Amino acid sequence: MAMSTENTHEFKSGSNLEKILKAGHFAFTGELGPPRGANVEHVIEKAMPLKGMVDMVNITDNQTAMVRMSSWAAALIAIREGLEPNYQMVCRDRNRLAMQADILGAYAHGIRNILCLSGDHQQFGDHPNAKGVFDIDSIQLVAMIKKMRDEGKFLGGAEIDGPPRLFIGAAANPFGDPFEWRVYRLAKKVQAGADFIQTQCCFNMTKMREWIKQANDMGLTEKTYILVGVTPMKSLGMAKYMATKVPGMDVPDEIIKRIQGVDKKKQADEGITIACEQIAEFKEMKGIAGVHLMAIEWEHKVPEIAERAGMLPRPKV
Amino acid sequence: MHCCETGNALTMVAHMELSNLFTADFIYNLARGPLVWISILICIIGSIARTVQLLSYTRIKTIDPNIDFSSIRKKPPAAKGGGLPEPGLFAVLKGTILGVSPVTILVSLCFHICLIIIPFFLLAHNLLIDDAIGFSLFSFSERFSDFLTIIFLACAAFFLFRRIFLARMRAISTFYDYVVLFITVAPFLTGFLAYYQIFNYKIVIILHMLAGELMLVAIPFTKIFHMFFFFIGRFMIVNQHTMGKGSRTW
Amino acid sequence: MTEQKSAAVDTAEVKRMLDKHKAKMKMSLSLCAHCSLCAESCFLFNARNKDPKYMPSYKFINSIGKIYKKKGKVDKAMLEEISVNAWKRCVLCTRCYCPFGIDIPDMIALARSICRSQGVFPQYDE
Amino acid sequence: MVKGKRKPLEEIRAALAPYNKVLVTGCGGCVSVCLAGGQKEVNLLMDDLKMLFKQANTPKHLKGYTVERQCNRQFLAELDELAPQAECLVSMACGAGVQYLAERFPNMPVFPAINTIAIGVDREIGIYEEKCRACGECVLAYTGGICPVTRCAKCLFNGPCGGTNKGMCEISNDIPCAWYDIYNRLKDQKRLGDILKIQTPMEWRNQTQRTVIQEGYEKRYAGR
Repeated sequence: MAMSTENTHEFKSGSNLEKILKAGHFAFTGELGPPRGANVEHVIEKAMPLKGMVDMVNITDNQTAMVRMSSWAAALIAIREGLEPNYQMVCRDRNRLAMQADILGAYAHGIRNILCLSGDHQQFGDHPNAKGVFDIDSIQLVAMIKKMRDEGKFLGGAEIDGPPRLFIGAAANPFGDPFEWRVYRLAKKVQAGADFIQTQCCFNMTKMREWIKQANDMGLTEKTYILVGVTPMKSLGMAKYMATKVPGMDVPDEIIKRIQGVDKKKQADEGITIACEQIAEFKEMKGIAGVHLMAIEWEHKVPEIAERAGMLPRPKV
Repeated sequence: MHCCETGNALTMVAHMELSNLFTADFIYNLARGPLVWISILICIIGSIARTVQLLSYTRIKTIDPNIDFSSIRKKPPAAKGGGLPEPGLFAVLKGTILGVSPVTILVSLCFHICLIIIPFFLLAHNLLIDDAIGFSLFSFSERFSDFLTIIFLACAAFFLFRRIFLARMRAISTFYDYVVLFITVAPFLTGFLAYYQIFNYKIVIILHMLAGELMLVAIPFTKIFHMFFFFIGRFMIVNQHTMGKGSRTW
Repeated sequence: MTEQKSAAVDTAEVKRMLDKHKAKMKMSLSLCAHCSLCAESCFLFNARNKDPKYMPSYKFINSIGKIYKKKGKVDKAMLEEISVNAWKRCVLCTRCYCPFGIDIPDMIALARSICRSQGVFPQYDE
Repeated sequence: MVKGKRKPLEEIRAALAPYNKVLVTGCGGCVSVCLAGGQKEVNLLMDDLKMLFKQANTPKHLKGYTVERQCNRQFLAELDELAPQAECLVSMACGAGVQYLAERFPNMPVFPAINTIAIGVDREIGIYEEKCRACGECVLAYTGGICPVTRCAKCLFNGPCGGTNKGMCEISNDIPCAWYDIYNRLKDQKRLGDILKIQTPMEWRNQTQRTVIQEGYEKRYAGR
């Protein structure tokens, strides 16, 4: 992660993702969930298939409000294994002090990307009666990190001795309602200082096209890089679960019908096919800068998907 | 000196013959002499006694020792201050009782001021006081006293009409309230009549003296005591509307 | 005490409660000039079309004043009647203004306590 | 007003086990209105406790007394005579009342019989709904009169999270999404501009004990 001085001036963070996006390449990012334990082998095992296949890997932060190895710690292992991590940070578990402290620590250890999220509500997880912090929200978190980086100041106003130069990401869900508000929420995140956006898993292409069109019309896609979330369905059961049980997820009937239409053994394959078709469309779509592949508990399939989607080899910048 | 005068008057009463007891002259002398002193004494001693009694019902108020005033001073207690301009005099008045019932308050103010100053600074009274103790206060001109008395009677009439015609007053009025008003107004009304020599002067002046003495006696023992209670209640006993720093509590 | 549920009023208990607060109560009742200047300071009076029955002085004269006048010898019906003045017409916000500084809310609170002691109190679920 | 709910009987019973003379104090204020701690509830609780203790063959001397408001020193004073006669006090007031009662009788054990739930409204007869968390820095002006601190499970200040589910909150299909409602109300009022601005981090003011002195009374307490 050693940068030349020139590079750090040219780039906001100098992260691999930033360079790829700046160079105009179509980005391809992946995801890695830290283990529910201190099992380092488990992280390495999940990291291996991603190596060389993606530009950056999101390291989730107590995903679905279940206790896991902390995001920054797993991110450090990922760096060791030759991956560029995207440190996810949720507002649920930390107040503004802890957040800023962790940001400084993460940067000090070579983490260059961060994704700001509200976080799933604690009620979903394994500690439902925990006190959710939610001291600041995700947009305020984006603005806080921008202030730390660009002004060299803490949220409270004091000078930072060595500001963290991070590439700031935010999430967007074009499918949550009210739909007409979603592009404005994107605008707020961009205004707050989001350098890149990763969207919720996209299945409803109609809505995605409409949302991107709105974002293009508002000039948002020129100010930020939008990476669309793509999740390959592993089975009919997963498709149905996503459609009904996961909040904010929008799975149209035709997707379910398509998976239902093939033999049970070929459902996974059909899922990947659908994902690849989507990626193909996104590559051509104006305003989309890349794809974020969320192969949930399917890390070993990433090379196959990357290959079939024509994402390989990844450009070196 | 008081005792001496009173003593003489009593001796005089003792030596009178029974047949003279209820003649106008007798009552006149009685009302002019001993009854004045007796009623003044009752008024002063009674008022002091009742004030002492009232204060004995109260005790020194202590502020809750658990309030941490230092922490309150250090930071704004609630949200950030607004920076509004200071309200004008009119706006301040609007929230007070003067703003809510201006007529009643102004009338009441006139009524009470007249009530206090007329008897003390009336020429006729001061002549009598000078006669009795060889010293008197300064006196208003007779015309001015007359004017004040008319104002006083007008205010009293206002009170009477208020009590009769206002629904909220009727709701809480009792016969006693009319009696108190009568006791207060009677000396002034009779004094006014006596000055203009309307009706039989002698009877009116006797009634005037008796009315005045009745009022003096009534002060400590009726609602009229509110003239003292006002100062105790509003200045000494702490409450929501204390003026200044009340130091006592019930 | 509250556990009492009989219909009869324990007048001795009422008398005892009256005596406990006699000084302040007697002073307040005897010195109220019945001037009605407290009327506008009551938000309920203003909200109820300036009905004199919502005047602070009316409420305290017709609650604790009544009990005092009867020297505690009140019956259930009278307490029910008093409870209207003490609860339904007063929320004990303690904002009323008396030119003489009479503590009207405290008087009404005392009337409430006496009513409570005899099992007369508002039932919010009725 | 403050809304409360009575604690489970067993919890109260366990707390009182070591004491023989108990004074149950009710509060005629808010908790009386939400049918949790008024005079009627004092009577009910005493009946229940008496039966429990009788069944366990450990009869106790229980007394009940309801004051107008336990959050007021003047009204609490009514207990001065009664309280010391008991061995412990049970307070059926909200948390504020319990603490003020305990402060008045610092040598006596005081047990709460109510869980203080919320500052809320009477949605229906017998249905109370939380409306305010007393954060001390009201934002309702730009959120269409809908409180994101109280109603949004994630306490968001800048719009709905990605979890909105057909106008419902991600944590339950029965809970309406606060921001969905805020959006719709402001849209109807043509005030969406209010939430397009980024709301800066909240200055939480409920992290230390707060005290308010009315301006009109500042002079009275000046110099203390």
